Amino acid sequence: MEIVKRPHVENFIEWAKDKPEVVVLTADLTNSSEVGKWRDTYPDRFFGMSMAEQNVMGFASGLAREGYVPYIHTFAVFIYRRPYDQLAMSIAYPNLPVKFIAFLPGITTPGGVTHQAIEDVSIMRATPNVTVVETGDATEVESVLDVAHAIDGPVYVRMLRGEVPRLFPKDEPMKLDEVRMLSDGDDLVVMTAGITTEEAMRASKPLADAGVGIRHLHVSTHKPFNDPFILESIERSRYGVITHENHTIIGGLGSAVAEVMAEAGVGKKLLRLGLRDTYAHGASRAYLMKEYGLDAAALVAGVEQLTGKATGITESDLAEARVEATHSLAKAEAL
Amino acid sequence: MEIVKRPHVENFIEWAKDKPEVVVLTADLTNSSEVGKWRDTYPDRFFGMSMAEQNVMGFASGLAREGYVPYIHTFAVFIYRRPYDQLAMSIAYPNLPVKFIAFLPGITTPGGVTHQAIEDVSIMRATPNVTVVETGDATEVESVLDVAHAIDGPVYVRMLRGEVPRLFPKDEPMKLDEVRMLSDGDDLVVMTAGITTEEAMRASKPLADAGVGIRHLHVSTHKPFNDPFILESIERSRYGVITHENHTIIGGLGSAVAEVMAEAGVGKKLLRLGLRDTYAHGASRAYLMKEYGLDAAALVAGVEQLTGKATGITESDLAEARVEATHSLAKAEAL
Amino acid sequence: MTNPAPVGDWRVTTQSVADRIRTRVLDHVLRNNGGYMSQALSSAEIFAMLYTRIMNLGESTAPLVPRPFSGVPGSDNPDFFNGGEYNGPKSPEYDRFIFSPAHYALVLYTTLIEVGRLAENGLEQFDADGSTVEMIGAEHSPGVETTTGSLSQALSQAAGIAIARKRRGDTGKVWVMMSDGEFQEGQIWEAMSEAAKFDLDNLKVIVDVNGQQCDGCLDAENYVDPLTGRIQAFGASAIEVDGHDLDALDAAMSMETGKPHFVMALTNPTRGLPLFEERAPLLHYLRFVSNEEKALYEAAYEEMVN
Amino acid sequence: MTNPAPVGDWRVTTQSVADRIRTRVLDHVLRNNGGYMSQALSSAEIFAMLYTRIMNLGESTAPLVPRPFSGVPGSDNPDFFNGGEYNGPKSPEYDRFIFSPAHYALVLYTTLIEVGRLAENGLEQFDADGSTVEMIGAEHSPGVETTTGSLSQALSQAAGIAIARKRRGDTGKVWVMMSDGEFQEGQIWEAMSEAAKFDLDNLKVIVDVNGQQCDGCLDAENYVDPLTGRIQAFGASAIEVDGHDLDALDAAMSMETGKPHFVMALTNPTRGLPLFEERAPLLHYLRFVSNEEKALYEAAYEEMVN
Ligand SMILES: Cc1ncc(C[n+]2csc(CCOP(=O)(O)OP(=O)(O)O)c2C)c(N)n1
Ligand SMILES: Cc1ncc(C[n+]2csc(CCOP(=O)(O)OP(=O)(O)O)c2C)c(N)n1
Ligand SMILES: [Mg+2]
Ligand SMILES: [Mg+2]
Repeated sequence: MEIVKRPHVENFIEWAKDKPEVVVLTADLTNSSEVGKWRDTYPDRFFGMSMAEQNVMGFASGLAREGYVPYIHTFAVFIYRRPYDQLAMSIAYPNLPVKFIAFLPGITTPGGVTHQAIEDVSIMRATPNVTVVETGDATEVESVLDVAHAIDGPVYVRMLRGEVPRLFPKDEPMKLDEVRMLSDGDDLVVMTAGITTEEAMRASKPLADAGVGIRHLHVSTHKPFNDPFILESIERSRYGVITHENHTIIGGLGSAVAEVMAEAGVGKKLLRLGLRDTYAHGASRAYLMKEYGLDAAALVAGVEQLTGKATGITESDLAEARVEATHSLAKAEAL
Repeated sequence: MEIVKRPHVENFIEWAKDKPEVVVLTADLTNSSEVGKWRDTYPDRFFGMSMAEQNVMGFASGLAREGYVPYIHTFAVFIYRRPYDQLAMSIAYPNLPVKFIAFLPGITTPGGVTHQAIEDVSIMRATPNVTVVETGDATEVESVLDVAHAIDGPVYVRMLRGEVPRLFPKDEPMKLDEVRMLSDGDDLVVMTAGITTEEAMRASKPLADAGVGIRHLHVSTHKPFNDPFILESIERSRYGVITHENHTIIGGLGSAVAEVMAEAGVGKKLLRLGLRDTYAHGASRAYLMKEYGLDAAALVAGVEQLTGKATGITESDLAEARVEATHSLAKAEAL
Repeated sequence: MTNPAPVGDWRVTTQSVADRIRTRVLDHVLRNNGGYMSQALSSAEIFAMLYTRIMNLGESTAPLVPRPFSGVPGSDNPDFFNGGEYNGPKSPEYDRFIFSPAHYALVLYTTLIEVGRLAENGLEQFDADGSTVEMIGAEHSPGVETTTGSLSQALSQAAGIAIARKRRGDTGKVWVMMSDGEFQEGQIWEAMSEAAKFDLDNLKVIVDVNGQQCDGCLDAENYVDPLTGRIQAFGASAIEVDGHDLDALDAAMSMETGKPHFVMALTNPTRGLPLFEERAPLLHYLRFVSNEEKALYEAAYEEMVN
Repeated sequence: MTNPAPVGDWRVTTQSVADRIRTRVLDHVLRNNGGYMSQALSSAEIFAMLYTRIMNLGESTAPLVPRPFSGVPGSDNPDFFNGGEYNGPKSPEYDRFIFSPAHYALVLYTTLIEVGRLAENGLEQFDADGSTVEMIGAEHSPGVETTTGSLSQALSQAAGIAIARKRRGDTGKVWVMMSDGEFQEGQIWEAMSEAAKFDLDNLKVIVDVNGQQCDGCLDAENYVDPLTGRIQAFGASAIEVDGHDLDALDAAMSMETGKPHFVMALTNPTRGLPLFEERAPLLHYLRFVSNEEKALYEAAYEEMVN
């Protein structure tokens, strides 16, 4: 698996070259949000704001009303927690084209409870007019900008930084409201987003070897959530569906899937894996993924729970499983 | 139907009499939050704070750490929007006993988008440690204080003010995580909370007359959401369940029910009625209930959609339907 | 003004607009059995100055008779229109008006009527179902460009507009009208500090310092008196004036200070309606308690218009 | 201090604690190849003063060796413990310590070690998996009573504690340690205004004015210089002192002003480690770029301890 170092840094510079309307606002986290070089490249399109996030939202709304497209770069928690009212009333209500580049989703930081965005998808999904997307690899980090820019309104992007795996080929960019099928099988649907996708990819082969067929769908769009392939996949599964998210299980991916299932009256079971309605604490990502059941082993345990069958898969089977960039499988039906 | 004028005013004064630990904080909306007389009665337990809601949360957290039980009274939007970060980090994370008395839920105010709390249940449900309850009548306005006070942690209360109907007998107080069955029937489950309950009560009789049997469950607890009667009711229904909420359909009651259904793999249909992922505007409550499908007529239309049968019920049938305070029906099985 | 201004003088026009704001709002409050009265009494001269003397606005591009509500903004709603159209086209040389204390909407609508930007019967739509003439203005409401009913957000919004206009070289200013209670919210101080840091000298703010908020009087010693000093300490310029004195307002509002500029208009929330003083300190919203009381206000109204 | 203090003088103890904070933090940063270094250099005297001279604290009631993480607070978690136990029991006569800039945690832990409230090997748990000695302290971390990593929330929390203590008649004070960047958040100004309004003279704040934040230097002209004046304008008392001068700190921290009181300790973020100046203006977090660079810091460390 290729590991890409800071894919956003150069890509965003290149991408913004011919887009004079794009401006960047930070709130005293410029380098931590990987736009230090962007600032040096386009100093006149960069607003280095103070640590005063409420005001950043207002500034961005004003710039957006004047024709600019502000890309706010900071940690996720400082986008939807501290300035939620301003995000909602100054930006979401008027449907202004402000793009929130939200770093440190879920437990991807050792910064502890105050830095871990564990309920952002719930809150942004509940906020009208906001499109909610999440990057799962370097290809999505690179292609999410086009997705966000094309939308007439605010977009919340769960962004990855630092060392990011490339799971999807460069020529398969993120597409709005389209899931990627990464493996196929008849027993279960597994739905992941962001950092749990790599975990599920790690589990796919051992599970297949153990005779469990998984249809693995990678989700990059939390809202809208209308890809018909989701429902079709769940309907044809033998045992149902597992959602596996780097987020509380209330209001995020698991709930979005539950809504789709209940509205359609699908009589399959849903198992929601993720943070079980709890805040977390500061530790390494690997440690927290294990502690809160976000890793491949937790997914395997979930599969065993839903199928009622032991797989015999061990931690070392999972550790050895190599993850390679995968082309999305052709979908069962053309969509 | 009895209409009770400002049930909270006197009840809260009486209730707080022997509870010296109870203090009240407001943020320049004292009379609008029906605690002007409380202030005059217990001036030394009252903190009239400025319009600075972030600081109110912090003050309340400090008072709570010192053994007081702060009851913050203001409009709902000024509890979960402006000071969300403070609510989450200063109060919810440490699980402090701060009670949020949140007025103007949903479209119960002509104040427009900035005053209408349409996504509060979603946000509070996603916030760990917070219990979320909603009052639906004068009896619940009166009894919610005991419910909130008994909980070791923060409680968010969707509160009614002004003229409030008494739908439930005085001797049937709100109970945490217990639904009330207000009518019974085999075709459909209808679940309501807050102001939609009266609407469903209005529709029950005409629906029964039209041959549609409704099991009407009134919900006063959004979180926790574990009353087994919910799932049992949905499972035994012929056509499924309708949720009818004064709130966006993303993340609130409808989603909570979807989660329960999908986890259990119930093959029934859910129809979520409420604000269809939109902000509203300023107008009278009746007008907005009609516009956004929160009234009895919208529920009847939903019933027709889910059952696939016309009922022949007209607006005037609904207008004429009298709503009387109802004892909860004995539940099918003892719980 | 000690001497009455000569006919043809701007002061005559401006004062008469202010006077008519007061009477029309009182008339409205009488008809509706309640309303935001004190705000009109305190800010009549402020709005009259803005719309007749200070702001450089083009002709309204909106219909005189307010359009009904046509849905909230959204990518799927092409019918949405913005209330800022009542303040004329957006153009480099024109000023912009950002209206902050949304509960002052009645005063704004009334001003638009008095300056011919809104039909007289526009007020009949006030707080009516399906109307844009909302009690708490939002950005579809006449004269309202941004949504500010959750108070104290406008200054940041206006600063964002001002910085964009500065970059573009627009000569027009961005005028913000604020209430004194709004300075209790922390966001204001964030906005102020940043507006000063970015040298937004095209940002002009007029504040109705009426010493009032919902719970009654603002604390004079701890809040109202120090307010101007606080603003100065945050890097903006601020000057206190009698908010009912047109010449004083004119001078203060015309100053170029090279900084974001705040005119602190010290006002009287019962100005022109001394009867209302009896209600002090609770002046935020007037609701008649009896027919007798209402009759007194009716009599006062007759006196004002005659 | 011009003359070295005589042995037995409190200044000797306090300064040696400060010096040891600097060296221990540098040692830690060298071992871990990075860390919050500038904060220790700027605030060493502040923490030393608080813990050896100013705060009236009881004995720690927490174990010397930090307990592992035992879950987040919640009604279903009886095992949760509060890091404030390191500051001794809560009792009417004792002071309370509220720690605001949570990223200064390394400095706080080190201080606890130097004053004997935490075992030396406690730092081995720093940022380790399953430990409470978190990089960004939370309320289970040694010495940390409230959760403040989302900056600028502590002042309001402390004010709530202070008002409760005042009502109860406690004689102990509430001490808050803050960083200068925190005053950019609006919440601080809300808290300040209210603390002054409620006459919270038992609220004492010491601020590390190191002129630094994540993006580099704080704007001296528009932000740092006016800060003290802003605080005074908001109704608190504020006094600037040399944050490395123990006598000056002592005098300023001991003042009784009848108001919430802010001691603005003007500090140097490279104090005691001049080598670090080369990194200016980006001093927020030290990460070595090469082995050669690290060797220079190692040499500096040797010089400091010998
Ligand atoms: C963020 C926010 N908090 C609370 C309110 C409720 N509110 C509406 S007007 C008002 C008083 C504000 O003071 P001011 O505008 O000076 O009052 P006035 O002079 O009109 O009496 C309050 C608290 C609000 N609209 N927004
Ligand atoms: C509300 C909030 N916004 C942003 C951050 C990210 N952050 C952590 S430290 C810091 C700089 C704060 O300034 P200061 O404490 O003075 O920095 P230092 O002197 O330590 O360099 C920022 C922006 C935060 N922790 N909380
Ligand atoms: Mg006022
Ligand atoms: Mg600093």
